Amino acid sequence: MTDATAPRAVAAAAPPATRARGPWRDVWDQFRTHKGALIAGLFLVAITLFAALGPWLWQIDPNALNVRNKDVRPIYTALWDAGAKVSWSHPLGTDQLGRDLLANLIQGGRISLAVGWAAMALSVVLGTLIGVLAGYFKRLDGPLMRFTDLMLALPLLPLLLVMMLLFRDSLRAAFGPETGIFILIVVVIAVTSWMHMARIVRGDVLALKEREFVLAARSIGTPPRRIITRHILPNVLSPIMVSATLGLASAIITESALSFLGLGFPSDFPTWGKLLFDAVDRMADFPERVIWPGLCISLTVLAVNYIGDGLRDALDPRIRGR
Amino acid sequence: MKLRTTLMGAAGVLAMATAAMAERGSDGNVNILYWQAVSIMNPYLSGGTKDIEAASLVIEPLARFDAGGVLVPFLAEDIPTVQNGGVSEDLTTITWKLKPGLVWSDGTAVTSADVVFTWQYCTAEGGGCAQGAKFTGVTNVEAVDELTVRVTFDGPTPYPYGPFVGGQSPVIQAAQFADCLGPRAPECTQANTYPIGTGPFTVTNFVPDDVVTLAANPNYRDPAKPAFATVTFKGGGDALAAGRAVLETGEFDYAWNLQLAPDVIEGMAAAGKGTVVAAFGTNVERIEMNLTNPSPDLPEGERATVKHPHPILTDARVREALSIAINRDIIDEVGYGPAGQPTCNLVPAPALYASDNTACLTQDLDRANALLDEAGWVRGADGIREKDGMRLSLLYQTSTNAVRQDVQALVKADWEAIGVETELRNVSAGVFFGGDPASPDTFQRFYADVQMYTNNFEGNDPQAYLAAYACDKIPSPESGWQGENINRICDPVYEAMIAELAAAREPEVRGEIAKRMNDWLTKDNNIIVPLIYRGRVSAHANTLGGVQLNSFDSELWNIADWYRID
Amino acid sequence: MTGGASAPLVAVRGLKMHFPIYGGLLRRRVGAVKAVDGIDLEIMAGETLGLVGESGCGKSTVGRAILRLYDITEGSIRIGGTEIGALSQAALRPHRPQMQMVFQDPQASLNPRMTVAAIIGEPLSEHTTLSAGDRTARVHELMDAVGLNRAFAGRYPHEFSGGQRQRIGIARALALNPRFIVCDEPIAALDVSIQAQVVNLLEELQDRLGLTYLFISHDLSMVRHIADRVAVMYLGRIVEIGPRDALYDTPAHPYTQALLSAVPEPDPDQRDGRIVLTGDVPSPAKPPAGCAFVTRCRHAFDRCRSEKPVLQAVAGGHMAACHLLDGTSPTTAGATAASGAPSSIQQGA
Amino acid sequence: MLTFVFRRLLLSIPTLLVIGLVVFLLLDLAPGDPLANQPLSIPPEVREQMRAALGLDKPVYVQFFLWLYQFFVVEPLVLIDRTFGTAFAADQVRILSWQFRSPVMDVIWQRMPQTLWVVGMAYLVGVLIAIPIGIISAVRQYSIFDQIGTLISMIGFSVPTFFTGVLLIVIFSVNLGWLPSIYDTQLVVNDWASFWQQVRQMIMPVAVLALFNASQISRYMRASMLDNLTQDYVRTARAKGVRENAVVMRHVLRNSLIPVVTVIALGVPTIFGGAIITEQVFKVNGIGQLLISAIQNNDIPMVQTLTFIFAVLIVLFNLIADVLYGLLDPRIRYD
Repeated sequence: MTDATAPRAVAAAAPPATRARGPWRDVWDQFRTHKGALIAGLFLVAITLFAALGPWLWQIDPNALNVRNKDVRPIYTALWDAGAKVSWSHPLGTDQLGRDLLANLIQGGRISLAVGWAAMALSVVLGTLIGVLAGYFKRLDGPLMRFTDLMLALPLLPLLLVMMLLFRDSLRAAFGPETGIFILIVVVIAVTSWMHMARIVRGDVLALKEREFVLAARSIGTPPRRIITRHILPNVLSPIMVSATLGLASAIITESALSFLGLGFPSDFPTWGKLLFDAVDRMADFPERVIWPGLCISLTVLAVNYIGDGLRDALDPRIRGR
Repeated sequence: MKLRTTLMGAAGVLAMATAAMAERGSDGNVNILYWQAVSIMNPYLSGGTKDIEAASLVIEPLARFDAGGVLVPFLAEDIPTVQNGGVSEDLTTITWKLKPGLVWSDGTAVTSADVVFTWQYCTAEGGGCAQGAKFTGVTNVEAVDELTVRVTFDGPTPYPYGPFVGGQSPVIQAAQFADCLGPRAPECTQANTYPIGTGPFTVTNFVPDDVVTLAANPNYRDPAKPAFATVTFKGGGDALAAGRAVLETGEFDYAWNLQLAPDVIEGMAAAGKGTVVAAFGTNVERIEMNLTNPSPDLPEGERATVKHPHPILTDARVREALSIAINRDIIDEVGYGPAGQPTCNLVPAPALYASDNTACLTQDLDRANALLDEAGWVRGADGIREKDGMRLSLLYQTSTNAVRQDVQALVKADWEAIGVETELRNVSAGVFFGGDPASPDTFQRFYADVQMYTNNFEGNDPQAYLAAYACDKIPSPESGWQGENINRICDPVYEAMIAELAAAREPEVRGEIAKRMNDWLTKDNNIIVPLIYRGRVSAHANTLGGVQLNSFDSELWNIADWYRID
Repeated sequence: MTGGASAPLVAVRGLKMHFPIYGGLLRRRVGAVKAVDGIDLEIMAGETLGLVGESGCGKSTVGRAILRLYDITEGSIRIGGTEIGALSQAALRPHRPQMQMVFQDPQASLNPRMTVAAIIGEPLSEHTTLSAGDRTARVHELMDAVGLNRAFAGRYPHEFSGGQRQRIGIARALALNPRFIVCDEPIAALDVSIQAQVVNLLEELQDRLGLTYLFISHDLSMVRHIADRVAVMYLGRIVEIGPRDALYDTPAHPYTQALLSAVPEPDPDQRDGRIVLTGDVPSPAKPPAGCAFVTRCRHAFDRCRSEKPVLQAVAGGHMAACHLLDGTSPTTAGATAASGAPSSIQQGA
Repeated sequence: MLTFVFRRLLLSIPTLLVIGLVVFLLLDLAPGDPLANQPLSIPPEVREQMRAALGLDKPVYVQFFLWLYQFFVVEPLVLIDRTFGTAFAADQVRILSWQFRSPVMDVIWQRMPQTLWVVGMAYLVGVLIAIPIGIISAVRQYSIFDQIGTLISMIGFSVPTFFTGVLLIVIFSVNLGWLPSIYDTQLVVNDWASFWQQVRQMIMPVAVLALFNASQISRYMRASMLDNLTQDYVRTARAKGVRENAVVMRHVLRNSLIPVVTVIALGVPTIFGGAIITEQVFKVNGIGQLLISAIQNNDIPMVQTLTFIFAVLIVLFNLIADVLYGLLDPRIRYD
């Protein structure tokens, strides 16, 4: 009972024992072969540790002002400009109020990464949920898609203002000023950024649910919720990954735009986006103040993108086999 | 008279300088950049500075303030005073005489009827005139003859130079606006955007919120002016970009209101293409103390009302400590530079009204600490002071603006040095100054312990400004949170001074009372904590001559005298 | 759960599956695609019923409707004595294990992101409480049963050939020890050489496990090979049903005759008897008023245009729906038809 | 398909009305005030009169119905009057902006050209760059080209336009002096010189926006291509001996375009929404700048009208995306 046309993979007659491992091990094996993803993963761990543990290693208060010590240049400026105002106590320099840039980058990283991840995760969950529901359940399609249209059409700024108005004080009372505003910002970014993802996911689900393996699952008696989680979701992973990667970047950027509009974190709360925004005015004279936060954002996004790429490859058995 | 002649002299010198080298329209085009774009050319429908200043190129008042805050006649022959008989002895009327031979840009004559019409236009029911305050107390405006107009007030008015004075209150043409009274005012789009005026320029193309192009008025009263044939009045962007376009790239000739940190302006000016100019009016950046309790634990409707005095800030010693703990020099250096100077006064100018109060200028942390100790606030384990289980913690709000956020950080550091915990908040300017009764974030609601912003008074008389701190002007739920007494001051001593100022006639006496009021609010009680006396900063290209920055009136008040330096 | 030859395992009565058509701006229901328009079927335990017909005649829909993959429009479906025609999808769940399906396209019916073990194990995890170890053991057992190497349990569908994939599909269908399996064109997508292997596997499994098949196919020779009885569908209805040999040897309905005549014959001499159907298959949304086959039937007469024929016995267990079989048919037409029928039987034989 | 389109259009009417109402309520609820930009020296009584003159003292539903009437009756009449020289709307009050006191539609009309030029061109350029980049990146996955493309598009996406815009100005306007930093909206293109000037002033804003758009779309394109390249039909096509170019261009591209076309079509309304930050940085003063200034000034008639037009475009382009979907993938039926 062997097939005459067995493809090479099977014809090679893999030794039986090698396949007795969990699928996650396979995923990891494939992921490891993706150099970019591996480096990106290491970078992401490093920058997360940098933000998480930084305050213990670099014990300058990011908000400590020292106007007499303002506008210190980064230490490496001394290499080409002997007259530059540099100091080892501020290796990346200070800003116009004498706040240490390194300490601010660390503190900003904590907030930006937390906001970025949380908002991205929430928006991915929202977008996927709504996209899948609309795509899978015909009855929900119309209402949910019209709701998506509505959200797309709503002017963002008044929406933000209204949300701030309605929830800021209660959240501040419940979680304190910092956590309260964090939750609010994360929610605000998420609820205003899931729509494109929902549309894309819905389109894919519409096509997917007509595939025979979904019908097969129904014939087995798999209930819709497990059909979705087992058969639909894994197959829409790729567009979700792309949206998620882009979502992380836009969450970090949106947060800085919110600060710019006076809707974000209080001004004594540095974030990468805000450091970048504040430094644009003095870009020509103090390029380090835009370069460092800009690099942090770009590299983080780039890393997440590579990890997304690697994960997508690793999670797709068709690629994994290659 | 004395004032007038000196000014005439100054104008004469300028006129000679320009007249010698130029005739009307010989200097081509001048590019002006306002980072807030012009939305309308009628100051009676918008009080926005950008709109008033754009309109000042076209329509003119009877008299303007010059750069020193002194009145200069424009359409009027001279400034009426009690001495020259223009103002009646009982101070209830003022009689203006128009310059003879004035014509509108369409060639028709300017008459006293136009002045009377202007009053009717602004006071018509349902028109929503933005300059209504200019005409408060005016009971009648009548044309005595073709060129004479008399304004009657409802009582003795020691300062009668409200109506038809300054950029906010120009004279409009009766013929053009005749059908635009009351509710129809906003519908007259043509008149509101292409007004017929007496000024040096007329509008040739108006694109709302973007660009206005103007051409020299062929019927302008001085045949040699203006030197420029056309003006391009572009709007939009931000202060940084505006400064850059004049100072660094040289694309524009004039950039308005560069609200930027001094080091940023300095960096741009280093390019050498333009000049930064500053002028001081009456703007004061201040911190205001809330005398009522804004705690969110109070029921809505009682929060920040006189029912609940502030648990911390009602103690004058705490307020004083907060004031003298601030290092105003550093704030000035970091945030304002040449555009500001540290001040302790609410009324910084004119000299007649400016107090010599300088008590707060030197930071005194020892005294601040001593005051707080004395008030019973003791430092806790984390360095923050406490009293009866309450932490000395303040919520400090202001509008969103890079310089203000820097100042917030500086003040927070100063206050932390004396054991005061500070939570910062910034609110988008549109909301903060918006006055929406439904919003909790307006400066009138004052749902914070202290807040910071700039205010000023128009013209050169602070009476209305100082009278704002009266009991009946406290914003409250009943008044829909409208009212100018933001700090919720209600003190009989101050009420008495308000009445005293309103009755005083002699300038010296008025100055003395105003100084006392200023000191009461600042030095004696520290309810208002002035930080910086702010000037206006603008920039003009090095090739643009004749700019005299004016902080009492439109910045472009003398554009007829501008010329090109080759 | 009586079983045995006396009581059918599957009994379908008056099954209708209409897909509504909405039209116009207001999306009112303007009609229905009558994919299945009232069929009756019985399948005995251990038997294979072949269901044949042209593409689009509704035979796949019948298979899916019987397994209640659709919410049927009308009719009764009894499987093992339980009426499942009107049950909700949730209430159906406990009945799912006894009825399973093998799909046409083995590529499309396997989730590309699941391993073979996960695919075969899915029914087990849905319907049993086996431990992970027991489940693996059962999966291996099933793989053995369908002739797949156990070592490939961790592989993904794309690593297999078409025939092997179909074996995976069969193993999945077998996982819960079903009594009844709908084989929906299980070999249509396979190479000819592999078709036989799969059919043999199905037969072998039937013998070993006592399965009951509804074998849907357009391949008449394959059906002849595997089926005990055969039903012929045309435009949503069964036009003829009967024991395999009777039906193949003496087709009673003109449509069956035409179909059978089109089967490639090993003997080229017989080819001249081929009946070529002309005309189009009518739309299932607008079937003809009388006999559905009337538009293409060369024996059609007036009554066929106005009255729907019902199934009537031709011989023991052999039934057909054609007016020609009626005694009341017009004499002349009836005579030619009656004479025509045997002649075609001759041709088909 | 025609009935499908008609039906969707008909269905979109209630949707749009609901959107209109929700936006109106949102704007009403949002804090802020049309008088926020008026100086503090204007006393409260005068402010109150100004509010009344704007109609703010009327109940919300009156304001909403007035707007509905003006938008659906008066404005179309004005359009007819303009086209045919009639005078149906002669004594009707049009939707007037609270900021400008002039008809909202006229202002929007004035803003259209620069927005379409700059933002539309940027979108076009972005798409034209993104599709080939996405294709090549996917076909040569993990090649140098792919790595560089990924790097650039990630930077393009993660660096905000307020930064890239100013950076370009500092380099090309301030330091090199090649390009103008301020966009002249009144420039009339009537000869080569003015055309060249138009090109020069468009280069920077278009570059900034196109980079951002291209980054996004090329990512989707690449992902979609990669998904399709591993499908069986590609293997089959290759096995049949179809040349690699033809496989990619004819088989994979067509299928990969389906999700990308959706992304592109759904992005088109954002062209009309303008680019708020870029317009501000380069002083383009298009629709984006108009919207943001209207929002900041709580100019409800303006925001409402712009948002509504925007909603119409979104609904319309959703429909277009769905139709395109069907054209590219015949399996999808309209029902």
